[in-house]
Amino acid sequence: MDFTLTPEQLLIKDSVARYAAGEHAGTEKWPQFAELGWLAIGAPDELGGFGGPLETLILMEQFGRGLVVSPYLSQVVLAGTLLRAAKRDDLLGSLVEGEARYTVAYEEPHSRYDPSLVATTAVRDGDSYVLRGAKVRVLDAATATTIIVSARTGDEVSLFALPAGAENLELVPYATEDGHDAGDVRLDGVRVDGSAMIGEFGEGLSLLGLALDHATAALCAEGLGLMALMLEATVQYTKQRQQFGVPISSFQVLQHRMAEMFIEVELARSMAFLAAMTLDEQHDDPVARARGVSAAKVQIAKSGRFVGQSAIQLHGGIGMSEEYKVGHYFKRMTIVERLLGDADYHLGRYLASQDTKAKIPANATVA
Amino acid sequence: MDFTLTPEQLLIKDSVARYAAGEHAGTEKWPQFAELGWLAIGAPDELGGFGGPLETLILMEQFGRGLVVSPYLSQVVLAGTLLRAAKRDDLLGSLVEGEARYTVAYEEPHSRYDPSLVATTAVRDGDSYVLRGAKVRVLDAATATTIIVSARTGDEVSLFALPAGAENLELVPYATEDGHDAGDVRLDGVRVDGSAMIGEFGEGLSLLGLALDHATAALCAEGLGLMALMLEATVQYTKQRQQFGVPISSFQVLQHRMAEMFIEVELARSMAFLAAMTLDEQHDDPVARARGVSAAKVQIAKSGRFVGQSAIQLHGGIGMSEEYKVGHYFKRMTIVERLLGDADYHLGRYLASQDTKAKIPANATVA
Amino acid sequence: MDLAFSTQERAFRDEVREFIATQLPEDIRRKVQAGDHLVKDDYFRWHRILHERGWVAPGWPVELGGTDWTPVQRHIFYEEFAYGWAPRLLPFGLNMVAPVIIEFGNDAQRARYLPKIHSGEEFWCQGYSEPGAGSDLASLSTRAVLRQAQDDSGRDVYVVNGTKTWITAAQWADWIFVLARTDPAAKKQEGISFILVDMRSPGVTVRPIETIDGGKEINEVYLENVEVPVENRVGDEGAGWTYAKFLLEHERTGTAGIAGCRQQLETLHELLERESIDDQRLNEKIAQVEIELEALAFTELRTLAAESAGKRPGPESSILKIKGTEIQQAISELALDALGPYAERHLAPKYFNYRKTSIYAGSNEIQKNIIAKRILKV
Amino acid sequence: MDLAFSTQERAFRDEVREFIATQLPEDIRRKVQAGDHLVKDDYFRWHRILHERGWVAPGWPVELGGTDWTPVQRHIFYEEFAYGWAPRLLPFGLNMVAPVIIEFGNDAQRARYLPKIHSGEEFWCQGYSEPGAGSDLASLSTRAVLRQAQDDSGRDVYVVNGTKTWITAAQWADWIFVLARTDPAAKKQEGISFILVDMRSPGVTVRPIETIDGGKEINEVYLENVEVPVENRVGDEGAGWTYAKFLLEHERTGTAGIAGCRQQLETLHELLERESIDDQRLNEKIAQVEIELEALAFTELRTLAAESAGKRPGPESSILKIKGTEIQQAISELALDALGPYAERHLAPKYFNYRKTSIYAGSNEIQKNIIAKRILKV
Repeated sequence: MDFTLTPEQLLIKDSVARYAAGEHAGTEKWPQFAELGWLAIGAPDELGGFGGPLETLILMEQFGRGLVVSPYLSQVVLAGTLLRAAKRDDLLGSLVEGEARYTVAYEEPHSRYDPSLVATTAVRDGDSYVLRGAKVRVLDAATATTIIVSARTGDEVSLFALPAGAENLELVPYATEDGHDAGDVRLDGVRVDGSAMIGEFGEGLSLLGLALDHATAALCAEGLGLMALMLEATVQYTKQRQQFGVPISSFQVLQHRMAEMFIEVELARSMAFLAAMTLDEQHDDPVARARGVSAAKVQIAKSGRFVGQSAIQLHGGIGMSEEYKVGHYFKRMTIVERLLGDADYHLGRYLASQDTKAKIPANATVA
Repeated sequence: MDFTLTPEQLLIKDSVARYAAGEHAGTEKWPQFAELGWLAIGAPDELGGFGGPLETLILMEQFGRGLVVSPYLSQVVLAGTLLRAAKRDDLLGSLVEGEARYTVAYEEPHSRYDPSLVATTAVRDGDSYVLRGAKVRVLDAATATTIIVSARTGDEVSLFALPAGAENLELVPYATEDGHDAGDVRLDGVRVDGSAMIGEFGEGLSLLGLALDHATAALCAEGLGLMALMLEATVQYTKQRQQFGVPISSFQVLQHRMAEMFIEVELARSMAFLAAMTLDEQHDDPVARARGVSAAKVQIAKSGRFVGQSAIQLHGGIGMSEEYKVGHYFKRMTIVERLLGDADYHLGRYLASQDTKAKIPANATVA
Repeated sequence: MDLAFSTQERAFRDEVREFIATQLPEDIRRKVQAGDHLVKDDYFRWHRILHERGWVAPGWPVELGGTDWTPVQRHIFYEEFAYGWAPRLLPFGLNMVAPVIIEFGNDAQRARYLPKIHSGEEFWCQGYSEPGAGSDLASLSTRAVLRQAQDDSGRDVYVVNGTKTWITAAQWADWIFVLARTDPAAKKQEGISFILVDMRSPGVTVRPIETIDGGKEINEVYLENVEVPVENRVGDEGAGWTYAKFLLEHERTGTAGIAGCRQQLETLHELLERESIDDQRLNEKIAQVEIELEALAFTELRTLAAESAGKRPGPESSILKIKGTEIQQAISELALDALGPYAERHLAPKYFNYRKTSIYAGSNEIQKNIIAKRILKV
Repeated sequence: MDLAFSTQERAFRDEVREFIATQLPEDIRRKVQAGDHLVKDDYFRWHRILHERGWVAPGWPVELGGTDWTPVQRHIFYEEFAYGWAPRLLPFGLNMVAPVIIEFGNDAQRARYLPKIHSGEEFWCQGYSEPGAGSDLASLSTRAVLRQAQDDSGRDVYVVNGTKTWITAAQWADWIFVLARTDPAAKKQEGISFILVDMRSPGVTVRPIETIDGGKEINEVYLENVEVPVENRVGDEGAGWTYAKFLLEHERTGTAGIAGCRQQLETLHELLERESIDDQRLNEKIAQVEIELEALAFTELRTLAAESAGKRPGPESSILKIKGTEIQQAISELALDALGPYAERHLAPKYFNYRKTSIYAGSNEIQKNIIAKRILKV
């Protein structure tokens, strides 16, 4: 066992931290992301790719600490994993170069986090497919050049890459509370060639499952960074803030609350690592993957709620002010807690994976 | 609205408190209970009865405060309510006099608090019934002269009064952790006359439901008394106990914990009253009754767990010692929390009663 | 014991319910129901309607335009506000400065200020908190120095300097009441005076503070060499802390916001129905909150019954503050849980906004201190 | 980063697993599995078996009979104890007094005490807590006065007087190590000495304390004019507090009891299966505890990896103590929830018994103080 970073991992950490400490990134920084190699994490060697879930963790934790607003999660981790699993190096190449930008549209009005609840249909018509349906909460849709959509092709679900400007595709983008953006998509008979299919016919849910597990693990890492920073800010603030003639950090009740925040951050850190490890080692076992990743999301959601609410409470009024940073971290944490499935959803998924679990750790790996 | 006690209610409170402050009661005190009139609470006037759920609350709260070990809950509240609802004044009279003692056997090995899960059967044979089956956790069975048993009579459930010494009835009594006793009962073809039926044919579940609601409300009142006493003991102890040169009550973390205990006790008090009120006013509406009583049990279980565990924690080592009182209160609270249905069971029952609820309080009554 | 409302109390409830149903302007009702922000004119119109009915100042003495309601009636009155989606009037004039003026002001002050508060002609805001003084209110540093006015009128004025923060409705207010230090040499809680400042005085600046829910309801108010006539001081110089404490205790009524929570839960149930969400875990969490709310509602009634029986509202009200705000926060959290982060646009801001409730009006930590010290006496 | 165990570590795990499977007496295994109390002979037999294998004192220097295991190996070793239902040996001799004697004792003491601790011939117990000194250990009042022995031998003895409480296994012990005040004039943490007392000395009385779970494992030990040869003092007079702190830090290993929790969860799952209980709410609560346990297990591994990389075990171990005991308590609570109060007779006592874990070995409140002070530095 060895938790020290390799030189390459240190390089990612430092470069992301440097970036995050500077001005925060909107769209215009994408070429810089490509240049720094961040778009190549997890891509195959042939495309100049390197690293995997641990490197994504390192990057996303720093994004969290720096409250970087970026479509990285959706356009690189989620879409990138999907394209790689579908063996679409052609498209992945343009993603790594920063030329094309993909997002994934899988949620529907009543699907409540579950990617298998798909009402959108893709009907074969000669060489092409015609898609009809509605997708909601599509992350970072406004900056995507291509939207990968899940649709029912008979009994199975398949994926299709639609150009963002396709005919009969209506996108309503909106800003979200955390400074990100999302969009609702209507497909009123969008016609695409059969070659637009991503992966095999009927492979949609298994590809989505894998990509969502990677994105969820990455989101856990971002949550970890947010929490760690909120704890540090709270400790610092309570040491400065004077009330009744003493720093409020001298009140035992606040000390214990901060100790509990520390415990939650450390448990969250462990689970973020565990999720990354699971993706590394159990890549091909969807049950083990769901178990590890969903356990991590449950922990991050629970810890994040406690740490975020405590940070606001201990800051008092100033935590509620738009001018002070901790409120923004709290807002993003509130979203991260629920994005890609909240604690209840992932607890259900974890329970569903129970039967196949090994109760006592096998000799092969830790935990 | 008026929460002050009537002179009669004050009398009950004082007499029970006096009793509880003295030596605690085992079996031998039963005649004294009869003499003091406690066995007549809730009985009809003709039998010298008086009062109802509020008087039961007053008595049980004091039993809780005094940690009185007594079969009152099962043999008076549970069995008495049942006999009254079944209009069996003949049997109720002997109960009030303290001559006969009844307990109710309704739980079965896998029924998990639910009285409607009955596998025991009563098969008609000429003028008599033959009962076969097993009942578990029958409260205070050892001192009962008659055991009222629920049994399936075809599709319906009916109740039968069996003499404790009936042929083919095997009772295995045991002491429980809280100093009470319970028993498991086997019925290997117990034959009784048709007149042993309590209530109408098939009326078993509705009678049981009513009786269990009354017993549950009474148990909530006992829990309230236990909690209130544990809080007082904790406040007292932390003021005396010195550590680091100061009374430990001066540590803010312990102060806040005690403030939280206080809040829980007050919420529990409110719900104990609400349960008693519900029984008074919604006597004939099983849905409203279930809603009020189960809500109370959920609150008492939650508050009781927190108050009990906190009391032990704040007492430190001495709370774990058999010689000091708070540990005994904690043990009884642990049982009260789960007896007649734990928080999960009653939350389910509360939810099941949801559809019929009035969202905004009607004008008729408070809350 | 009689745990039910009396016939008279029930009749009163019907009367209030009927009044709100028929008299509250429909546009205001809709705003409240939707959780939208109200503007000054909304408050003003509703104020006038209540004023006309004689119900604008239940807490005041009858001879000054109050009502002679019992604590239970007042409770019923405000419960019906919530059930009828009627907005509560802003408390700063009616329920905060007015009781202080009534109790500690002089006749001239009573004559000058009370009628315009009662009629709604003048709006007030509260100048207590400062950037450096939150829960530790008495550590305030705003100063008021007595001297002759600069305009050669020869009259005495206080020259007030300081910053007040977290001030709701300052942007609409005609007047602000401030606590200011008039004797810098005195010990912490002494040397503070209670002063009424005209918001149009030169040197008063209002700057909105944007909150994380996007709201702009609160402000910072800067006081720079503001001249205030000496007769604007209420009561004795240096006794302001006593008046402030009086006011804080007077503020209690309705802290728990039970009826408001019931309405929020109702809205949540409607939302779930509309969106066809029937999730067992969520339903259980909602049921748990409902049960706690019932427990708190009955606790409030017990407190009211004690008040009706002549007891002063005591530190028990801290329970209502703590649990009431916890339940409000829990409901806003459950609503967000129910629909997800990006579903209904107003749910997240509402959740963010409600985080303030456990901080303001004496943080919940301070309330627990109060319970420990004043009830448990540890 | 390499987050997996190495090949050597896996081989070591297999070796330990095999050893326990074949060498642990079946009757002891069954007792541990059933949660029954062990008696002295059970500990002694298992001690002898481990002693024979050379595994009885992993923490000791190799030359004194220890092992040269890495922190990770030691972790694996104790994990396998839990998985194999092997009892942990009592720590008072092997892991508590021995390290102090090794570090601070003299050669004569090392020669006299260590071999018999190692062989299991002498049992020890710990005399720290006193009725008046719990979390505030240094406030102890047991006194040791140096003077000539009464038997005219002329040798110097300490005369020890005081009461020690919450002493596990005192009824079996041959020796007790006590902290006693040798300089009553010195400040609180000074003037304390670390003294070894023969339990057979005149004036030593053991009285069992019955606990609420019905257990009689802990005792009060009364010391009345007990004469102890001066050479039984370890290290310098008045330096006992330093040794006590050293010991407390040394005690850390395995505080979290992860493997034990895993076994308890396993037992709970078996119980549910046996009783055909499949309750959704219960399953969810169990799953939540399992997830926290995974998080804590990985946290412990991170701590171990840091130790292997040369860092001393730090205040981070407080997390393991707090969360480990919380999870233990939660599991015992869930088991009781699962079957109800009067179902399985041993579940309630177990739940009662586990309440002590958040009190002893530095209460969880003390642990949070440590995190606040030493990690967060507030």
